[in-house]
Amino acid sequence: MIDFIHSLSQLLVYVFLLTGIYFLFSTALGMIRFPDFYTRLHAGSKCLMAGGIAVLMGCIVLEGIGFVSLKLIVLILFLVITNSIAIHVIASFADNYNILPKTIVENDSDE
Amino acid sequence: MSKINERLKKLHTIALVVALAVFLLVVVYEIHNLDNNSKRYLSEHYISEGVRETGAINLVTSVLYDYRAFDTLGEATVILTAAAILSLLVPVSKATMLGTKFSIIVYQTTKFSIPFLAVLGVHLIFFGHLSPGGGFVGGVVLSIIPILLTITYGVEFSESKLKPAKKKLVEDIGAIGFILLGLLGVVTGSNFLANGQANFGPGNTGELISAGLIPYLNVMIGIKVGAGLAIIFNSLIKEK
Amino acid sequence: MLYLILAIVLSAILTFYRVIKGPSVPDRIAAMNSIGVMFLLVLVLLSYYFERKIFIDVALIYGVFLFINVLVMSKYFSEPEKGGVGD
Amino acid sequence: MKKILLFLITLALWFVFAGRVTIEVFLLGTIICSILSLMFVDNGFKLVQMKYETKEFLLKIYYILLVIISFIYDVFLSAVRVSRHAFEIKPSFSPRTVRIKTSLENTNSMAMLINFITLPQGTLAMDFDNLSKNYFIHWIDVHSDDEAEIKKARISKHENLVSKLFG
Repeated sequence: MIDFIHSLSQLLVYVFLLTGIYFLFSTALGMIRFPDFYTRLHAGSKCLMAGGIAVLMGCIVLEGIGFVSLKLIVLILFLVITNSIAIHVIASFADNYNILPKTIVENDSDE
Repeated sequence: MSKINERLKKLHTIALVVALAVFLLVVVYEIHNLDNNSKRYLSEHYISEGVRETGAINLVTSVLYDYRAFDTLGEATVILTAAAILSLLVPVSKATMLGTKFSIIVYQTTKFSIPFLAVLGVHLIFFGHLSPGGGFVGGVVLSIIPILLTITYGVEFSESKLKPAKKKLVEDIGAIGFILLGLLGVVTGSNFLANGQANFGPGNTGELISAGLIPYLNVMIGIKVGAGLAIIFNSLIKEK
Repeated sequence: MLYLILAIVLSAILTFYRVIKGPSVPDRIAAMNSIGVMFLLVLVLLSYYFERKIFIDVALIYGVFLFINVLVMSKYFSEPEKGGVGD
Repeated sequence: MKKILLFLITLALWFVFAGRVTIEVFLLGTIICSILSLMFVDNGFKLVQMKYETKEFLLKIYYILLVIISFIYDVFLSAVRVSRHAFEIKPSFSPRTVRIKTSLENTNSMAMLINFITLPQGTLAMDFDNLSKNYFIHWIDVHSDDEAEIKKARISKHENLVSKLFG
């Protein structure tokens, strides 16, 4: 029984790490291939965060219960809060830099 | 003609980079050439005896604050003089920073994350002899707090919250405290900044209160580096 | 484990193409941000490869510096606002 | 009360960083965290006005956990959607920019909403106007006006979630 749980957790670790690496690789591909700055930023925010969360969750499962996994949870929280703010700062900076998105700007603010 | 000139310039830069790379490779190879016995007796001694003599697990800390503590004093003096001269040379009291203003979201996040950054910096300073970090890194993380305030809110707000005179006072306390702690070694009858030879109670290796003087030296260096970097950043950002 | 680390490093190198080529400054900053996060993950995985848990502390400090880096860069490179707080 | 909450959070963080529980660590942590919470309580938590009292906030922890789990699930879902675009041979986008007005009063919950806008769904918060409280949002896959309306409804759902947390 204990052996089964051990092998199951090992499998879970590899699933998490592989999904994380898939997302990170798609981040790199999206950064190269996407045509517009804002779409590139989509790849740089969502795929990157999903990959980071997946890799760190794999590390937590690998570690088990302890202080190190608590530290990893703090790292996840820090990364999520920080990175979304960083992406927002970059986007508003690009807006100030006069980089226009290749789109139709809709003007429907429902008052 | 101008095209050839530009091309020559590019070639020149590439050749410079390649030459620098080769030079660095040779230097690194010379440093790591461990066959030569005369170069490595000192590092062998540090590695094998460092934990027993100083009581600090972190080997870098034991070198920085025990074997080579006098050099650390010199490095700290560099920051002290840099901060003093910069605050003397840049007398602009009011200035505005370039750039866009951030939206209110960044303000909120900055405010929210400041206490936790402070906890991280203090932890790095106090656990410098047990885990990675130490005075210098902890000081840099502590100095991030005024830097964040300066970036998001502007120089004036940051200087009204943390007065420059107070920062200077904290920095001076750090510098004087380091020297006073060093003089303790002279009082007990050994060298200046002696720790391992003077037997300041090395304690049990691996606990919080151990390694003699090293934690206190870490605290002094930490507050000194933090205040000094904050002063340097705030005076450099004031541009007219 | 080593192959996973090498895969992340490979994707970081691929992202570096955008840093070199990127037509504008924000492109480069965004690419540098993602490269930084990737190497932070490499640090966490290396702590399991070498079996030294202290690298996680290093990764935490690296994350703090990355955040400050992005804020300062996007503040420094942007143009002053029109009609804003001019000297 | 805010001081005690900040003190508890910083003390927990201190133990997590230290990685050991001994008497010395506890004593040093209490001294440092009390100094820090006294120093930063008006600096850090001045604008964080909570709708509820601190006591009720502690009782809502299970609710916060639920929000975090659904948040992570949303992030994975949208990441799959974006990464499918990255692996396509010929990526087809139809991005557009939309302006959305929030009804949130609290500045803190506005900052929370940016997490919910940027990371889950196919959206990206570009800018925020403080006076009229408008978010400028960049969508990645919106094909028609009707679809935009449907997706706007999803954001207002998240807005309700956030407003329950902080008010």
